[in-house]
Amino acid sequence: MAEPILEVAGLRKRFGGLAVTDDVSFAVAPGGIHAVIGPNGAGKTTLIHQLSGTLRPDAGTVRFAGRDVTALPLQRRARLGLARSFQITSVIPGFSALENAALAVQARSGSSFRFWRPAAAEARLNAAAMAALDQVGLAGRAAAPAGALSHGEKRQLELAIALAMEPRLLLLDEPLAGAGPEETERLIDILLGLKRRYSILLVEHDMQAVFALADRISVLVYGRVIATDAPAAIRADPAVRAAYLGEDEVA
Amino acid sequence: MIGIGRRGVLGAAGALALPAVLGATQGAGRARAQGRGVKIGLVAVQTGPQAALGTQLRDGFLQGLKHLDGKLGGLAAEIVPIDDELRPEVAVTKVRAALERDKVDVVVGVVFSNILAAIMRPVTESGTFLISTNAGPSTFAGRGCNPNFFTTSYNNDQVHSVMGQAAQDAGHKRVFVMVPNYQAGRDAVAGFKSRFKGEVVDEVYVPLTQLDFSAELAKIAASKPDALFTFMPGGLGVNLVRQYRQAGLAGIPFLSTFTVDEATLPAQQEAALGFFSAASWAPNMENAANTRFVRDFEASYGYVPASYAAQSYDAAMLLNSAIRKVGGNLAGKDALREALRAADFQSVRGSFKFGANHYPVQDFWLCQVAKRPDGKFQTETLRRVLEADVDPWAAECRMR
Amino acid sequence: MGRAWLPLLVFALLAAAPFAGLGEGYLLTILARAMIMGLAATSLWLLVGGAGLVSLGHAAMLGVGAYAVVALDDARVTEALVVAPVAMAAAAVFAVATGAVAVRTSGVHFIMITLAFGQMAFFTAASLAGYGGDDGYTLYGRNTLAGRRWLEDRLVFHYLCLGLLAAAVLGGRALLASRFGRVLRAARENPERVRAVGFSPAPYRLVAYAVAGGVAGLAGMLLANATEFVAPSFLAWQRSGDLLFMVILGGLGSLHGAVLGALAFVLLEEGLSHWTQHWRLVFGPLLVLAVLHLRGGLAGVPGQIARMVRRG
Amino acid sequence: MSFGLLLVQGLNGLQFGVLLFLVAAGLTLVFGVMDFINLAHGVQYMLGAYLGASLASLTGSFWGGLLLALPATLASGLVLEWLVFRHLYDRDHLSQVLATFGVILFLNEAVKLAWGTAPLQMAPPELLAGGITLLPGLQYPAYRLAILAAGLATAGLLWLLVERTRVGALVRAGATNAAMVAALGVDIRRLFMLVFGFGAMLAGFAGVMAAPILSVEPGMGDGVLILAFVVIVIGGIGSVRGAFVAALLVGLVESLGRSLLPDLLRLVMAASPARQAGAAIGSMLVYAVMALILAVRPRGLFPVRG
Repeated sequence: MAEPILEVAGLRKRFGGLAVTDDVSFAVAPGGIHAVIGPNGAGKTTLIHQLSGTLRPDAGTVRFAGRDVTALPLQRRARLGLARSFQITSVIPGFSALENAALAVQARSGSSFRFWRPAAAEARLNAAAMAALDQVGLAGRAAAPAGALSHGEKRQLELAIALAMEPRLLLLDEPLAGAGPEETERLIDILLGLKRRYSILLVEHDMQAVFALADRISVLVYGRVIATDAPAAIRADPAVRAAYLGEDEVA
Repeated sequence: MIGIGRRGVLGAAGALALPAVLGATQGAGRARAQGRGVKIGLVAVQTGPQAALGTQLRDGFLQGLKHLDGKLGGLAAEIVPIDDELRPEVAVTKVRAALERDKVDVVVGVVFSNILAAIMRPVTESGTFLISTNAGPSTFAGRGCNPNFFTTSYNNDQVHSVMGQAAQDAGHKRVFVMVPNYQAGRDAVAGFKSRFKGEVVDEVYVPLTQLDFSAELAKIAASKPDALFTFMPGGLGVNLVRQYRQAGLAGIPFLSTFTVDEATLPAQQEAALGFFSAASWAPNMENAANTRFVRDFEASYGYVPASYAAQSYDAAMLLNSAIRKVGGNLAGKDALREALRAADFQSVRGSFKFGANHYPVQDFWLCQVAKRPDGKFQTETLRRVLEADVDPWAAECRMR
Repeated sequence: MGRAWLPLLVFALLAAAPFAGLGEGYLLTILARAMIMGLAATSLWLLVGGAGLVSLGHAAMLGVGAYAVVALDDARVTEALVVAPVAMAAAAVFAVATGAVAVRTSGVHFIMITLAFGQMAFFTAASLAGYGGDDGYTLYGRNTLAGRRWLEDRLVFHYLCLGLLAAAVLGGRALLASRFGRVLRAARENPERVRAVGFSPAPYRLVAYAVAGGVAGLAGMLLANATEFVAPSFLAWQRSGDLLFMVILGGLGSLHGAVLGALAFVLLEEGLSHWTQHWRLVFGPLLVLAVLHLRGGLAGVPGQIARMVRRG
Repeated sequence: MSFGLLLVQGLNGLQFGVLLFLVAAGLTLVFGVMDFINLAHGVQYMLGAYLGASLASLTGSFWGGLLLALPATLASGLVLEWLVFRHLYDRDHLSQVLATFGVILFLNEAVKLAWGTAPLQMAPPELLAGGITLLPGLQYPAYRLAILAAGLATAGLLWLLVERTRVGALVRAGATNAAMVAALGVDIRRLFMLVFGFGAMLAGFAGVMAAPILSVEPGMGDGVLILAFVVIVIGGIGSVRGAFVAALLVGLVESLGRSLLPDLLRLVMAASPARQAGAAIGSMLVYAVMALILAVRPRGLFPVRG
């Protein structure tokens, strides 16, 4: 296995008496989709918060592209190429979809302490932003204010913003949450398209999507990773079955 | 985070008022030009603990106008009242408005020195005469003297030096000094020390708005001085005298300037009985002008006049004499200045004339608080301490 | 901006004022004060409307600028080309010093901490015995401009204030459209998303706070020259309340709203106080009604009228 | 600085602290439960003082003034709440600050119109008029000790009310999560009215007690208001316990700072500038303490907000 893009070792996080992340360790290989699945309340979002820097772990380390980022806040990890989306969509409502993406491009194109030239007129930023929107099929809605987009479109914009950062690793927190059948279909196509060019850590609840997309799967139950393996092995693993797949018969 | 929406409901109250307001402000200026009268900007504090002093000043001037049946040197007098609220920035704004919008011819009044300092330049530099009826700081008596400035009261230092002389005469060796922390307060200490050669046990400066003296009274009790010298005008004096008596310190002679006078005695009552003060005027002075002034003032305003009222009454008489001398021609500044310098009027203090720096040259008396037969309280002259005294700063004034 | 004609109309009116028979001296004094307050309100708009930082201590920036003029005047330095930059720098330094702590907080704590620093500046000014303390300080005269006493001339001072106000509005607009402004505006709406793409909002807010401080310092310098008298009350928290009211009265939707709000505030205050001594009795409720009902502010009014006309 | 003087200033500090607590208590509850910044709370304190003073002179007795002023300030609080404040609960803090700032302008001027600009006098009750000798040669006014006692008693009563009663539980719950309390079927409107009226009365009570020792004049509420805000931010917004501790702290810092500092500076400077600088730094001390606490513990000493 090539040098992992992300290594998590001995990660622990407690809220009061509850161990939400209990000694979690796993590695994500570059390229392809590594999915993290688990029942509701397994601590998926808390885990992704600790990987992205939104939350500080109590113990353990997070190494990204060979560098220990455990102590770095969200914005520093983002600058290193670790982009994340949010379970509850988080966009800039007053900005157009294009300007949302352009902000992400701006973050990686030199200093933003420039006070005179209008940013909206910088062709290079707009072109890269439009490319990101195009990748998620949102080019047509570029001028619309983000606040006026539909729920599905906002999920696509979240993805576009992450892509606009030209990340080395994408942390996607339930991108399909709340999406209708044909929106889910479209998002899965997009993710399949992205699989070749980006390493993706996908936290998802929708089983069909996970097994259609994932190259490797880690199963998180009550804050502990009980198995990390190829999809076929995970489907056959009795412990996973009992803890998680037991009640949800997989087609 | 700022959830202010863009949709409005009401029309624009603000925008519509714009034209109406522009019209109102510049209409007023034109009215005065036709009438043959003299407009007086009367600056008197009407807000806060010192409001009583402003009221005295205003009533004194109005009493003067009553005796001149509303005319100054033949011109109908119109008063523009200005409440400085004992805040220099308020005084500057309102005086500027009176000068530029209401076009007042003379500015009269000002109880406190810090207010006078704030409005000195705006008034005198606009070519308008400023006649202070009370504040007389040393800053404008010496090098800073000004041809457009007169005062009918005194130089602050003088009155305090009289009390310094009285303390020296009475043989006090150790005196505790306590004054408010502003220009006139610092002048008081300088004036007192200029003639008192004994030891100043302690020098305490309290904020102008102080009302509770418990900490300072404890210090006085602890240091056991031969006498206290203090200068606490208006509300400050009311609280100090009452708390001084309450704290059982009345045994220590209370030498004061502008602390126990007719403006504060109604509130101090018995607490001030026997306390000393120094002044150039007292209600019981025997001369025709004063007897008539005190009698008519108490008749029209129902309280005993203090120096603040007497000095603004004199200012009205001064203006009347000067305007009559120039035959009502307010435009001729130099002629009017000479007429004012002549001070050709009968002062309630008996003798009154101006020194080279336009500060008065007058006698000073040691006074004591006494209870009148009718139960009211007033200060009464004990003995003359200085005769035709010129203030120490006059020599430095080279008025062009 | 669909409604560009409104700011142009306001500036045209101000430019024409001295000639349209309104040359009466006193009115130019009011307009000068209105434009100076407009400059301070514009700088506050950058914070409230641009960065979403509600400061209840902005009058302290004005005061620091004014006291810079006093300090230089006391040291016999009265050349405006020196005094103005020093006043702006002094206010900007004060802004950075206090902003470094303030921008780490948000919401009501930011309001409270700016109020606290404003009060500290107010009491410091009151303690400067050398500059008159509570009694305030009378300037020897207005600053000279390039050695000449131009500022004494009402017309020159009127157009100087107008020019600086226009520059501040245009500069503010350009600042908000720049790369820096984009990050600032984004952080106002969604700080978490701005961090997720790689920006930490604090430095941008601090720079905005310093720029707003500097411009308010310039307004302080002009105010000191207009009134030729500076007192600690320039920094009182009630004055910061007035500035916030001007921004809201003008309308948060547009930068030029702050100018409109300031003009309406000063002219209303002057008109009412000329009509009655108890003008605050009317002014207070007007402020309450403006906050409750005038959601879009004065700048939003043409839009409202246009919508009513279309609907009617 | 003799021990006697230190004791006097210490007591002055505690007594001012207690007054501050009575104003801050209402402010922190209204703020905590309704997330509503009410700059006009200082005006309730002023109204209490004015009503107390004029009713006392009307009825000829301090106690008459006090007993009549309390319901009057409660009524004025509810009227203001009905007229202006209830429209502001769902608005953002900027609108609340400005609207209540308008109310201050109005009421400060209205008081000037109704009672005139000169300060009112209010005599303390006769039985508390004299001084009590704490130490040989050191007298301390009995009335100030009475204020301290009354304030502590009210604080105790309030603590019992908030910590031990059903209504208190509702108020505390409201302070942490008002939406949840509403969801549980509690008529949140009535709770707000209750908290608001009670807060106004507490501030009015502080005003009546302060009237005899401080000057009753227009605008007297503004200074106390700022200090009350400092208190609730230091104590933790919504926490009555925090407000109590912080109020005593601010009271002590304010009075000891003002009296000790000038004497300390006297060692370095001349009398007059020392006094001025000392007083200014003394009054700045409180804000420095607040800025420090906000920087270190942004949620205050006893954070309540969920």
